Amino acid sequence: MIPLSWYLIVAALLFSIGLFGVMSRRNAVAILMSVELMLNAVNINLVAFWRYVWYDNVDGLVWAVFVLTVAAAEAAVGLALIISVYRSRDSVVADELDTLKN
Amino acid sequence: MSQEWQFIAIFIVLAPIFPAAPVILNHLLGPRKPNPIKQQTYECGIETVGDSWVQFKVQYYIYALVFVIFDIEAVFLFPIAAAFDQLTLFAIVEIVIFVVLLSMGLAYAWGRGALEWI
Amino acid sequence: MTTDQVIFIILSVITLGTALLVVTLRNLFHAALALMATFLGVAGLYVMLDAGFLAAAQLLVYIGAISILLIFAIMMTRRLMSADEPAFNSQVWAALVTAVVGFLVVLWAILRLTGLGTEDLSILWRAPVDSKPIGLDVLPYIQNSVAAMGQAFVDPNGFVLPFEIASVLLLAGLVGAIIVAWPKAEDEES
Amino acid sequence: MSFDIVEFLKSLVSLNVAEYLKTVVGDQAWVNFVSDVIGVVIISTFCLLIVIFLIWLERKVIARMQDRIGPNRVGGRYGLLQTVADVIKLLIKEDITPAGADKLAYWLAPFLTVIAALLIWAVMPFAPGVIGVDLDIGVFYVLAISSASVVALLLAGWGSNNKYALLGAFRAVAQLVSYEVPMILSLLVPILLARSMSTVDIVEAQTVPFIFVVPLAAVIFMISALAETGRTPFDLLEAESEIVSGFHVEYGGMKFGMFFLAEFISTLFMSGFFTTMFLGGYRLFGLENLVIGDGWAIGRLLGLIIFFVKMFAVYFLFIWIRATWPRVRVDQILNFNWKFLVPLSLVLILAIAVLDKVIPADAGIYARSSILLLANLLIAMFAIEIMRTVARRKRKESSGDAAMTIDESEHNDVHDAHDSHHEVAAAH
Repeated sequence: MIPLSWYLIVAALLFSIGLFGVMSRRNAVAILMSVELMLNAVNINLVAFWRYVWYDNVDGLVWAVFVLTVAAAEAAVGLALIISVYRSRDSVVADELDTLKN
Repeated sequence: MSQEWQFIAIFIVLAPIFPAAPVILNHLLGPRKPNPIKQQTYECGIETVGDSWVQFKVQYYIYALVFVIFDIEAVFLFPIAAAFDQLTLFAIVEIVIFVVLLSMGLAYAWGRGALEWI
Repeated sequence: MTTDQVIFIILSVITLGTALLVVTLRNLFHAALALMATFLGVAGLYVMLDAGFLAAAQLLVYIGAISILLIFAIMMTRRLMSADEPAFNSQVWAALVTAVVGFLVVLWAILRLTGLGTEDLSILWRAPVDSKPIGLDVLPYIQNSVAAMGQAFVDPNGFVLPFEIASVLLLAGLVGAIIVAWPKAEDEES
Repeated sequence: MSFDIVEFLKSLVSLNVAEYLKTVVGDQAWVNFVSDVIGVVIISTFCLLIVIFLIWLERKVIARMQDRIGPNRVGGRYGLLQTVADVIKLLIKEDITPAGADKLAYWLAPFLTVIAALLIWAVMPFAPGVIGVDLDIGVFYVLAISSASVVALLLAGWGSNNKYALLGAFRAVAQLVSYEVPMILSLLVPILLARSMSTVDIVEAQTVPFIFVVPLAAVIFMISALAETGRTPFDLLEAESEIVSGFHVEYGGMKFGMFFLAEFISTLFMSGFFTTMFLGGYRLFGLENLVIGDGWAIGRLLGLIIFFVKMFAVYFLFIWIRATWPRVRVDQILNFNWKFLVPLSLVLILAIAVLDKVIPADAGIYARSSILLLANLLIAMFAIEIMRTVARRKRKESSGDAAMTIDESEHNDVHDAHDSHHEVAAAH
């Protein structure tokens, strides 16, 4: 038997790891990967709550699929932006992309 | 965990053995006389210039992009197809709208010439 | 400890360990590989939660599609990320503190979970319900959660609006990504 | 229940030994576990051993089609042991890791391809009740697992640290992800008709085999299966003359053998999957339910034989195509996919969905099937007509500069063959 809290704690840890990655990585692709980790953590929570609390309908699963969709769209556009920025600025280090500063 | 996935779990655990056995056997049986020439990258005979890095065309990325969109479409459409008996005609109209909207993405990529090779 | 618990712990260790690799590895390609292992671990957790369809969708979308996009992007932007560059920016310690504090806050929130419509926190520590909670209507199709999902997507009282918005989002994402990624005329000349 | 030899023989004939032994030993958790392990081992070893036969078959058949003899030395005049000799040769090759390779990716790739190729067999229904596991998301599971093999190609290409390997991997991935789209869409059609993703349910739904109901979907699936397994005419994955050999150029010995193995396993899987989805799997006029005497259910055994006959017939078709058709150029492959197959399958899936809902539920199975068949043929006719018009216009355009048509086209072909070299050269 696995209690619900185990899943929630694993998801929280995964989310924190992703948060750390988003804040600390220099490479934009790595930041995007960390965002994917955070989205996955969210999905674990959705499915866990579905299974343990709201097993009588499928809302949790459906929302998890929508999160998947958003993650895919985000990755597609984000990576396109990174490729485009790389082409014009020759850099994918997030700190150096400061055209809009000042 | 439901009973039926137990089989898949066992399969995933055991499956690596089957490719590993011949590769390990190969590692044990084969001779081992490495030398720098032998380990060179197999390209044109002369030593490789630079990294294997090549400036790849954005084309490859576009193909993968369109593929991602249709992959997500599959995630939506497969359960719908499995539930086809319970659907109303209204639902069919929604599906048509959904598919047509995604096809517009394909049409845009096509019209823009993003699907042309080279 | 039951078999289920052992499997769960192995899966979580894989998931979290590879997630740590994702955020720390300097070699981006290896980080992407670790990310795939994380996705696999999460898919395993979905299977443990009886969401087999979502596990397969995770494999199809994340490993089959998003990872490939990531690897393509890594390969296309690789030249300037040589191996001896630092992986982290200057605020790595601040990030670490934020992540730890964030985790502790979430942990605190989990342990006094509210909003489930019940004050009874034992739900955190007991086995999942296999039958429906008493007093709720069970939908007739709940035996097959996949078909139920399919129906929910197109149910006028269900998720039809998010479903259509998802297609608009995907369309916008595709068009936007092509516009952004497509080389402009002046780039091609240089 | 005690062990009874007659009952045991009966269960042996009817291919449910596991169920029988469970009734003898009792249905405990460890019994299930052991029977699952045995099932996994049987499926996997079957896949590995059949490849030895498949390679021999392919060489022999292609040789006959090309008016040669084929393997005829090792193992009698039919060269039956030729593949065994090849395997031994691969086993005693030196195990080389090229300098500068990314060791993790280089070593992981061959394992990943074989694991993915094996795992998809778990949901293949060989005979009634003879299946690894009947998942309720069977078809989706197959798609999910086989999409992981794309990653393996990228790993191989990247890990080898070789321009040709990386180039080959990129091309292969572009081809595989492109053809996954029509494959997914064409598989939606049988699912829609069977109202289930389970492979067993799909076989059971085929009172009329789906190839006679939706032949267009079957053709689209066949084409994309050819492309997914990288076989002629879509064998750019290993175009020796263009990109040396593609993504596995740096592999040798058994690691190369693993790629080879995975290719044959997945080709056979695609034949079996085609059989399951469109040819009615193990079903043939109710023969699969035959029971003679008191409880000698030989139907399952017959079902197994029927399945294998159908599967190998499809496999023979694969070989035939390989022996007949030349390789297609990479731009043609991708254009054909995105500008013909994908739109066609989108139209098909929408048409089938609407029609299936519009046809009244009380229409008999044969009426329903023939309406769908008619719709399929109409769509196919329109598609071919559009293709012909476009091709005619293209020809007219190119004959504008008529003087150099022949010369030019020949010249173009040569030019294309060297394209990859230009790409590499441009990068320097």
